[in-house]
Amino acid sequence: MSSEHHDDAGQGRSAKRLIFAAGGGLALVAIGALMLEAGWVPGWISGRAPAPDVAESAYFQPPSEAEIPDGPFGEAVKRGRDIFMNTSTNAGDYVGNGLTCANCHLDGGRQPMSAPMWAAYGRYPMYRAKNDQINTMEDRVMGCFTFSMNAQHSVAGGPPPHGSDIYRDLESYFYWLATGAPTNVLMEGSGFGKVAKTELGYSPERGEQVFAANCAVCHGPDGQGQTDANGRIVFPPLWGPNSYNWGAGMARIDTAAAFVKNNMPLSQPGKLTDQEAWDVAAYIDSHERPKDARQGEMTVEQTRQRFHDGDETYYGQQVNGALLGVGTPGPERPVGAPELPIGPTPLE
Amino acid sequence: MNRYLPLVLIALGILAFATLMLVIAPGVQIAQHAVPKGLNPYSEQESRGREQYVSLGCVYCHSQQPRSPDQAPDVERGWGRPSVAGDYVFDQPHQLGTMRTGPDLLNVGVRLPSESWHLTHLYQPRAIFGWSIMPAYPYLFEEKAEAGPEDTVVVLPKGFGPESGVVVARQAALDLTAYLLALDRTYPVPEDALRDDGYADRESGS
Amino acid sequence: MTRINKQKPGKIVKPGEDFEPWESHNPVPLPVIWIAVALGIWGTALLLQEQDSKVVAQAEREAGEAAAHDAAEGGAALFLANCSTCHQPNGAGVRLAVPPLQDSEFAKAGPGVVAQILLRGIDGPIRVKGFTYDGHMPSFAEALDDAEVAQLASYVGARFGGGETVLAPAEVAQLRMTHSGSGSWQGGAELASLVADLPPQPPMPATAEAGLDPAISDLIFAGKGDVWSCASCHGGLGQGAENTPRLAGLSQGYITKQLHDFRQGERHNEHMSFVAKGLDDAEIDGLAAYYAGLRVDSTAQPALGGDLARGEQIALQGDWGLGVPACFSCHGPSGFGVGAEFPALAAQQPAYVASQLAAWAGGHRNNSPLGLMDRISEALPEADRRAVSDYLASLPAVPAPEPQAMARIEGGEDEL
Amino acid sequence: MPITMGLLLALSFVVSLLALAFLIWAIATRQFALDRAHAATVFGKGGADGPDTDGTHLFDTTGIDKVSARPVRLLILGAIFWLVLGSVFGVIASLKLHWPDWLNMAAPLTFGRMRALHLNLVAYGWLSQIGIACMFWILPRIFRTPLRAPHLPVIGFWLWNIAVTLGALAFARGWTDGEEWLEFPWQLDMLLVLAGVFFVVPLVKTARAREVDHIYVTGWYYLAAMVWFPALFFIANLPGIHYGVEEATVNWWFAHNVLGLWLTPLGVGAAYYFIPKIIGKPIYSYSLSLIGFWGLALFYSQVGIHHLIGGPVPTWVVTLSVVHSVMMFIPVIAVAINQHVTVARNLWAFKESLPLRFISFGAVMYTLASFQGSIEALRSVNSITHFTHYTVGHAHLGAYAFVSIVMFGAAYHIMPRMMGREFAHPGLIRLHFWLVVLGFAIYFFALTIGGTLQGLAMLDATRSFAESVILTKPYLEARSVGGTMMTLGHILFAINILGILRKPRAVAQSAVAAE
Repeated sequence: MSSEHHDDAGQGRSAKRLIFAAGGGLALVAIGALMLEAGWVPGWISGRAPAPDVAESAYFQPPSEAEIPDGPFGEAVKRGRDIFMNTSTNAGDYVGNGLTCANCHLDGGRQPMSAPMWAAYGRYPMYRAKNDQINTMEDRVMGCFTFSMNAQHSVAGGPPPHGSDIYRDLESYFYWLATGAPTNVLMEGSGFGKVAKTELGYSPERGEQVFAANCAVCHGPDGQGQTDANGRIVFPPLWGPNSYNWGAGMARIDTAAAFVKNNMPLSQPGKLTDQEAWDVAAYIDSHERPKDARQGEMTVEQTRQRFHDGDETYYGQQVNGALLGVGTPGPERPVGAPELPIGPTPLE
Repeated sequence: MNRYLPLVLIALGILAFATLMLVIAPGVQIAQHAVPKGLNPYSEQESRGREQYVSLGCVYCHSQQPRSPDQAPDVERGWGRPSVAGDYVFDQPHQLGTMRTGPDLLNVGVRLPSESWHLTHLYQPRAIFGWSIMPAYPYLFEEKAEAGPEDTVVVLPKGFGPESGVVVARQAALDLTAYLLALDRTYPVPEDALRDDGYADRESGS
Repeated sequence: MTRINKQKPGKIVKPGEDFEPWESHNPVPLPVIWIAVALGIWGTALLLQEQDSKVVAQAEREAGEAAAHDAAEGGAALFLANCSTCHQPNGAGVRLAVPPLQDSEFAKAGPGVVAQILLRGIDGPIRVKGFTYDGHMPSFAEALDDAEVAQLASYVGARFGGGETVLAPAEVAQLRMTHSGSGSWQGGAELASLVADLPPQPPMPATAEAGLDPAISDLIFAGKGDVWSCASCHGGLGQGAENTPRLAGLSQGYITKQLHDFRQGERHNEHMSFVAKGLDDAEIDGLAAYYAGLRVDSTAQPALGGDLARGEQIALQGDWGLGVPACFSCHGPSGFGVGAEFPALAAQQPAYVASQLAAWAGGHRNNSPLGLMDRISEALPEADRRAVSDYLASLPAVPAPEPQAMARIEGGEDEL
Repeated sequence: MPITMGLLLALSFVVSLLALAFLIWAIATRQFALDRAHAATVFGKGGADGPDTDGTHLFDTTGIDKVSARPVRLLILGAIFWLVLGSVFGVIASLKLHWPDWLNMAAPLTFGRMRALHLNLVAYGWLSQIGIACMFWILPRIFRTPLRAPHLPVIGFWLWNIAVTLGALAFARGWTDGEEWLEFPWQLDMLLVLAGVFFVVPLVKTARAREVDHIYVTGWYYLAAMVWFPALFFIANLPGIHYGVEEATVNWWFAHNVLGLWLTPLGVGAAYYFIPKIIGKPIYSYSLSLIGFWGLALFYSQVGIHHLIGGPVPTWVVTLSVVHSVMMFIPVIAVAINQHVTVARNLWAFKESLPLRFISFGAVMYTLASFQGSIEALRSVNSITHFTHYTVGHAHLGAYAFVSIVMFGAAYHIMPRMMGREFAHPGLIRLHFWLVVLGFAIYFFALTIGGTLQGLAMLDATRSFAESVILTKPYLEARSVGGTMMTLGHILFAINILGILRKPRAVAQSAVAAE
């Protein structure tokens, strides 16, 4: 009898332990499931996608389009944005090729490492060796029109004159993009960045292969870009008469290499190695393009000595037996000039 | 508890209450909604095909109830918008299903509108999908030396058909295919349509 | 079994056969009560919480309904949503590509003319303000209803033409009747009948009416021994449905490449591999040419519950924080497609687009040049993939391009 | 409309909660409590003065058992026949999922029909019949009185088996009502209902003539199940009134209640009887029995629509079912404590008695299946498991590992007592136990893991549907292995039972042929 009692007690204890262990385990599972249901479980356990982080970028965040204020200033910002995005239409008289500002200043001048306008705005006025003087933002943009937009072939034959509303509107846009940005500071992500020089140097021959493998799909095997069905330029031409001229920053191989390295192919920045970036930049900038707008009556050699001395450029050099810098032939009519009317001519 | 009648009566009462909640109340609610515009009754052939679908037990592997994008990526698989109660008014017996051993079929007529595709697939799913575990339905077809003028010949890649001659569809296969092609609930539904919206606030809440 | 009725000390007592079960009277353990109370509270809370779900979902469905008919209210919003990607927010167009609306002869002709252009689209050269344009404008007959066309046309007429006429929806309905089934306006030459005092318009280029090869036609509409017909899945007009893609208006180069990829296993899809293996090169070329030249209105509608505003943002601006550029920066500013590598996206079936984005993200499709779409799709969250697919489905169909319009920019040509 | 529906929803849950609260209050204030005198009546009117200290009570059962023996024997035999046939169909269906081109020459052999045959034969042929057999064995015993009208269940048996046979033939011909759990053509359903009457009437008569005042807990489950199931079955099978989504709600209200208000009471009731019976100790707590039983009635009756989570049914019905599914924790915990504590305090009996091994394994599986079921009904979990093989695993955890295995034990317990002789080869029983337990473990884990992976694949848009099919293949193969082991176990079970039915010392192998 007594031993049976003893047995019972011992069994009672082990039974209790068993029940508590099993019951506790089940309870934990149940509580876990209820927590999952309530969404109290961290995402890395539940596998539910966490809410996307906004603005995790290390770079300055410019305001979004939706934040453009109402009123006259907002209108100016919008005009500036329209010029920036669609330069050949909205400042058409001063654009002598097929490019727009946003071709190189990606995401409407917002993208870090593609010379974002929020970083540039606060740095002017600034001394530039290019023209050996203090440049205001207006001077700087005027340079863009002159060289990158090849204004010499435009209807006006040159950049917008000082004081033009085009500058006001563009600067309003830049100013707005730089809302909250520090002034007088070289900001992270400004310019196109730099690519370290490589041991091999650069070679257009190697670059041709890089180009065929990585660039031709968009910019075409001949580098002349592509249009949509309406003839609207989707991928800009990289050389030839419809591209930037020899005076543009992008015609310098180091600048082009940095842009390519940090921005191309679109959506895959950094895909190319430094070597490939140098090579492909060399390939692109070893093609003929419109002449340097500053050349005037000078020879190519004189221009080279005066404006391109020491630059990483093929300007004024012989490549494949031809002198580069002579320029592509100018158009019969300025780019964008009205066509000849059809049939009997009404007054335009 | 020591009385028999109260026990049984209370037990029945509870069941009656559950019936009210789970069967009668939703039934009344569903009945209040009009037949959606864009949903048509099955034609005679489609009804015959539906009988085939039911009798072959397709429902044991194929659901007919796309879920909402808040819950599962059914729309992205082309299975159609989340279904609502009104989509099924002509369905008897219902074939909502509880398994997706195969894909959802509520909108298969839109997603795969080709009769000849379905005939191939019914004759031998593995002619198209090497990995498929769906049964083949050879008895819905017959082999002939040469197709008659009325016959629908099944498109088959080499190695899946008979050595010589052609495979033609029997009426049952054509009916079943007609039903599958009639499965189309892509018309828009009113915003008060009935369905389980219990997942809706999860996305917006996070 | 043995019956042991008597207890033996020290031994386990086996029950007798006569024992019948009964219940002892231990109290309910307290934890059971706690659990019951806790679950009761949880259940009540859940019920209260889920009451909101229905409201949210109804709002979503309502938004979907509205989106299907375009949420934009009023001419200005309709203009921004439907016209501004091409004609630009300021109506200036794009030099040498998209005609301006500001002060254009057609806007000045009043909302009636504008409405007729909106309803039919344009497909031929047109001269506006002294410049000739290729003139490929989609029809908005499917995308906009009568009231919307009326509002939009009145707005365009007033803002860019300076007129004051207001068009009534009933008049649009009338116009819709008149023009139903007429196809696109054949350039400015045909439009000249609508507008008095129009400066001379360029003539329509003579298009060689290339007859469809009967063999290709058979392939499309009847199939052959080991291949289903194209039309049986992609529809008689190549319009597609759900995750079967729209083919009409995709470029010839793109279709050819995809069929080759299916045939060689570079792109994976059981149905299409089955078909492509039964096609020879000539057949592929013939099919591609046929579908590239088809002009069909959109049959796609937003259907994935995506956020259209977010989709528009991704398509037009991209999300550079995610490393995603605008769709249109490669596929063309109106989603019309560019060259052989960047297919038209406008009016593509949303389930198809979403399924392809998902396939890229999951590594099931990998025939995108440079892996461009692989990277981009991976970066897009699921909701964004649906959003952008739905947005693209809301766009009017691409007018199929003529071969010469696909040419690259010809440097130094006269018109530049 | 939303307000009315919200109110309705709240009302329903509040009613359930209030009922539960009332129950707990009643228990706490000893409204239900049996005092010593009450308890005395439990043990027979003419019986002892009270429970003996060792819990052994004497009364004569021989007369009682003799009356019920014939229907019980017939029902067990019928059940075993359908069990073997049903499991063979189950194995064929399982094999077809990974050998899709096997046995494919005729429509009756296609997967869809094999699966329907399997489900209905085991549900109506095996589980229901063996459960009813237990009722006829147990109820007269706990009522201390012989079965009344014992010839009626024999007629019921024949009607029932004719209905199931005709149902099987109807499926093979493709004649089906087309809804899961309700496949039998409704004409045959009505035959089943008629057969049910022949079962219910004698039991009700017996209950009315009982010799005890108090009804033991098993009796509650059985008596309730006897009124629940016919009502359910009749409403769900009424032809012509259900359509579309309303039909789907009826379908799942029925299908889940078949499990909850029919198979579960059969299994739980049997476990409640046989566990203390074999151990010889009373059940742990009468109060917990009350919570377990009424909780089951209150909550289980409203869980069915969790089969349509995310489907085209009104949100509130789904939510209602989800909440009630989770509330099922309460009665399940109550039953679990009651049964498992009794077993755990007497682990020796587990080693001694083979039938107890089956029954208590089954009882533990009931706890697990219910826990799993409650959790599976949560929306977040359901999104993964719904539409996958996981659900099939869960269904077998409930219907097989719980009900079937309890029933194996019950049959092993009943047969020697009914026949008055022992099993010739207890080793075969042991083998049966290990075959079904191991077979089931393989089956269950394969489907649970495979189903979860399948569900995760289906939730991920970046994975193709094909992936969700391909990745399940090895698990489906494992499932066939497990299923085959279980079927072998069933054949052993049949051999054992048939063996004891024959003359003593009969050779087991020939027993099969003889029957």
